Amino acid sequence: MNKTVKNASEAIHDIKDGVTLAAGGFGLCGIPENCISALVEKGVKNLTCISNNAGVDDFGLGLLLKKKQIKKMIASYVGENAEFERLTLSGEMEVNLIPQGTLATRLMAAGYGMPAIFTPAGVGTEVAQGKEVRKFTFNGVEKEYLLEYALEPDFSIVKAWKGDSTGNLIFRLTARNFSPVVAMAGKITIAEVEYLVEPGELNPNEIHVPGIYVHRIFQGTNYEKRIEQLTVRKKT
Amino acid sequence: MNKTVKNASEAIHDIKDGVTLAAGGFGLCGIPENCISALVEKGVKNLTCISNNAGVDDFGLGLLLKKKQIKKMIASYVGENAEFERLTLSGEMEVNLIPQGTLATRLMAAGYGMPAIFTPAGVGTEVAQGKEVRKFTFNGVEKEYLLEYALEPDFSIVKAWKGDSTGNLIFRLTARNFSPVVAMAGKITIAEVEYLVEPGELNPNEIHVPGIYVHRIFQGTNYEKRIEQLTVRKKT
Amino acid sequence: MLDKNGIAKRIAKEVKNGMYVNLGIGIPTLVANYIPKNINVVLQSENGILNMGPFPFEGEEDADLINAGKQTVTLLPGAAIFDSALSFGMIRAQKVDLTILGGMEVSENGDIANWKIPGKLVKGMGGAMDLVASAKNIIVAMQHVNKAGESKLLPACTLPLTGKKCVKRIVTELAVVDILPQGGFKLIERAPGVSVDQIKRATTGKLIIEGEIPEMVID
Amino acid sequence: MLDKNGIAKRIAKEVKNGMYVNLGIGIPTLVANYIPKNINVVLQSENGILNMGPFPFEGEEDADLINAGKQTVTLLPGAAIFDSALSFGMIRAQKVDLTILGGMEVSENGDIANWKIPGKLVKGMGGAMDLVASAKNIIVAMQHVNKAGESKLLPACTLPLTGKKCVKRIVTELAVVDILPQGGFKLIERAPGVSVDQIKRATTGKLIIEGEIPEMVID
Repeated sequence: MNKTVKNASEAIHDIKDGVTLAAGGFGLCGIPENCISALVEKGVKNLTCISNNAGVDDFGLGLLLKKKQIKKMIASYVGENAEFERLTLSGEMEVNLIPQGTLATRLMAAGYGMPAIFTPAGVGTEVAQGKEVRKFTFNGVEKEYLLEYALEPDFSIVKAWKGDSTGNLIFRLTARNFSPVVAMAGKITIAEVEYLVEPGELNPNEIHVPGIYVHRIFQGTNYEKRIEQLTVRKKT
Repeated sequence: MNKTVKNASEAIHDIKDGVTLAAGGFGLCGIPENCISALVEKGVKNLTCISNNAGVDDFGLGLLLKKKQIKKMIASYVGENAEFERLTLSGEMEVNLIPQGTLATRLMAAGYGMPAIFTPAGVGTEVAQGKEVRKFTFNGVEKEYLLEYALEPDFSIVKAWKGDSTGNLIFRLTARNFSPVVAMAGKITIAEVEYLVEPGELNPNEIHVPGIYVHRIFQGTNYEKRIEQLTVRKKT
Repeated sequence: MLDKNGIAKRIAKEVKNGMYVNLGIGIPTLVANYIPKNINVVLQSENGILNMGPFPFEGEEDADLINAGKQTVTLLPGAAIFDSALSFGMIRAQKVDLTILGGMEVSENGDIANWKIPGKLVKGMGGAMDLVASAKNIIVAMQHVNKAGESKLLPACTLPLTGKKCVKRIVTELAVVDILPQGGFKLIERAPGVSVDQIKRATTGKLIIEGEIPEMVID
Repeated sequence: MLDKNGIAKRIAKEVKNGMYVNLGIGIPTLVANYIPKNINVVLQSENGILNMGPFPFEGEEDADLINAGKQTVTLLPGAAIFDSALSFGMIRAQKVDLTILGGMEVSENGDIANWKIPGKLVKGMGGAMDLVASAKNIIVAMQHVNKAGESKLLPACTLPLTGKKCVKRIVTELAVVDILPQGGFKLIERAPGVSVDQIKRATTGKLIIEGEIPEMVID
């Protein structure tokens, strides 16, 4: 089952205007750099993007924002982005902010074939407006939960550390973040990897996303892996 | 955070008559052999056991069945067990059979803090009796789903391949099966391992169950790892 | 008339390049032996394997590596192991393209019963209810009639159901039959040497016969 | 009156041996510096870390290893990495013993507002709503009054809520205050050199003062 494609532009060839696109990554950590660049180059428009964050002005999904390719953003935190601010305030872009755990779990629900989940996040807040509230007893306590629906993106793009041609993926450290659930949620899932290997080279015990969830995979190039907040200690 | 205990009998010391106990394993693969032996020796009674299977007559949970320590069994398939048959037919034991995926997902729900989930398994069958049915559109198709509640065992017992003293667990091959979700579901979770190592010896990327879910861990001994259905090819 | 291996061979022709396939216990397991070598198919085992391989060579069995039937198996290159929750997650999410399983009864609207006979000991449904409720494409491998000579293709199932309106195709020792969306068993192929009349007599449910019914080509 | 580090130091005393703790951005992050060395505490970061360590040494930073504030961090022995879904799973399942986070307003029945100021740009709630809706024990680290001199401990929040009836304790530059189950801010401790009257004046919500209020002991 060889799912290898040549490069990002081949991988995203059928991502058309108006589709819903989920992207892995947390801040700039673990984002699918090659796919994003190819989408900028292709110039697809009116995207609904699902991603925890929206990149920064000149990197990550910020590149798509700058070119006004995103119609609607579904995210949990979009702080680091002046262009984002401008587009939102001017009404050029719609934004749907949802709790981070709700976002992760709604994506997971799609990958696990669960049409909806219950979460306590947002009960009693404006996030709950128009949503079904239901009481459950869990862990010995009765409380209210919101019904939240699975997020089923048309396409998912993720970056993994290693992957094989059958689509099995392994992530490195916190570059894992949302990427496994994004990968599992996509109707079509595209993975770019730092190391593309042959089937049999990855340990079957160590796979984070089984290949059945991945439709295309390619060897990424020129990873910048930008650090958003460099914090260090001095050696003493 | 050292969660190491000396052995199985110390690990299970507070498992009392009448508790709900979930056990990892699929058939005889990956079962917590040491914990089961200690429970037999301790002689706790009236257990409600949650496990995909119920062992065989002389191994696995079958050992608890033989000593009539189980009041109720929640499982998906209990085929390989004559004693089980006798206890069920005589009314000495109650049995609740549920679909395998429902069982796995209800345990997962507990570990993921989800009080209930929706599954299509069992819709229109006797499994659906008395349960809430709800329509959702998922993957482009509207169909009916059952509302199923999280399973929250008082204690969970699992066997892992490797574990460290902080409770991080790694499983080997299909001995993984239900064990991660069983481990994550327990109010108190006890893990026995083939190899108990120091913190730092396991690769953080490769952990199947993070230690936060595990309350006690010990180095298991004398693993029999019995094979239920030996099927082989001849070398040609 | 086909033997078990014949049924498995015929079903193997339903398996196409690029498919992820879950094979149930019994005849479905035999299907793996007849999948053409020139296509790529990945076998899923619901206890947590993708890219499951054949039985191990003698002496190379591993107690930690079994299939959903608890038989010792092997892994192929590209294999992945996962827990039971993710396994049924991918099944419910319809990532598995084809499920092949056995049946005790199938009704003309696609209901299937294969887990429980009232009065006999119930062993449990295992993963069957999850599989039939989720799979996009379900093929049932079974005998056309039971040991008492009664048809297993019925207007309605008499045994407790495993799932409703889910079966797409049935392959028996006599025939290949499709379940039409509006209901009814549509005869697609006859087994070698089997007449349409034989199939009619063995089918209690509504059998739809249109035009010439070709004989199966297997091998 | 305490500075930010003083608030962090006082909160560090709430952290007990064996706890799993999630620290929010800002003052809560500073708490890690003051956890006694003789107790074992595991820090959880909601982007997917258990046993998170301090910032890396210069030149040893790794773009693939950040905390929920997107800062480069390190791992301690026994660390585990997991995806965002499992991370919030363990939070919702109440496996995290203590959550410490910042606040804009807290009401006397334990409501918290800390994510949105109407009219200003909304950056998003991140993981805060999940954390406050799930945690068994929530301590809020914040200033007692805002820059305009108005109390942040109110009868009811005026800003959009992050969560309802969830805060158990507040530590400010002036005081330690508990939220009573029946409502009300119960004064527990005064900051060094701060009088009960000062705290009264800075608290708009119902302040409950019973008996002598001890001065905090920090260090």
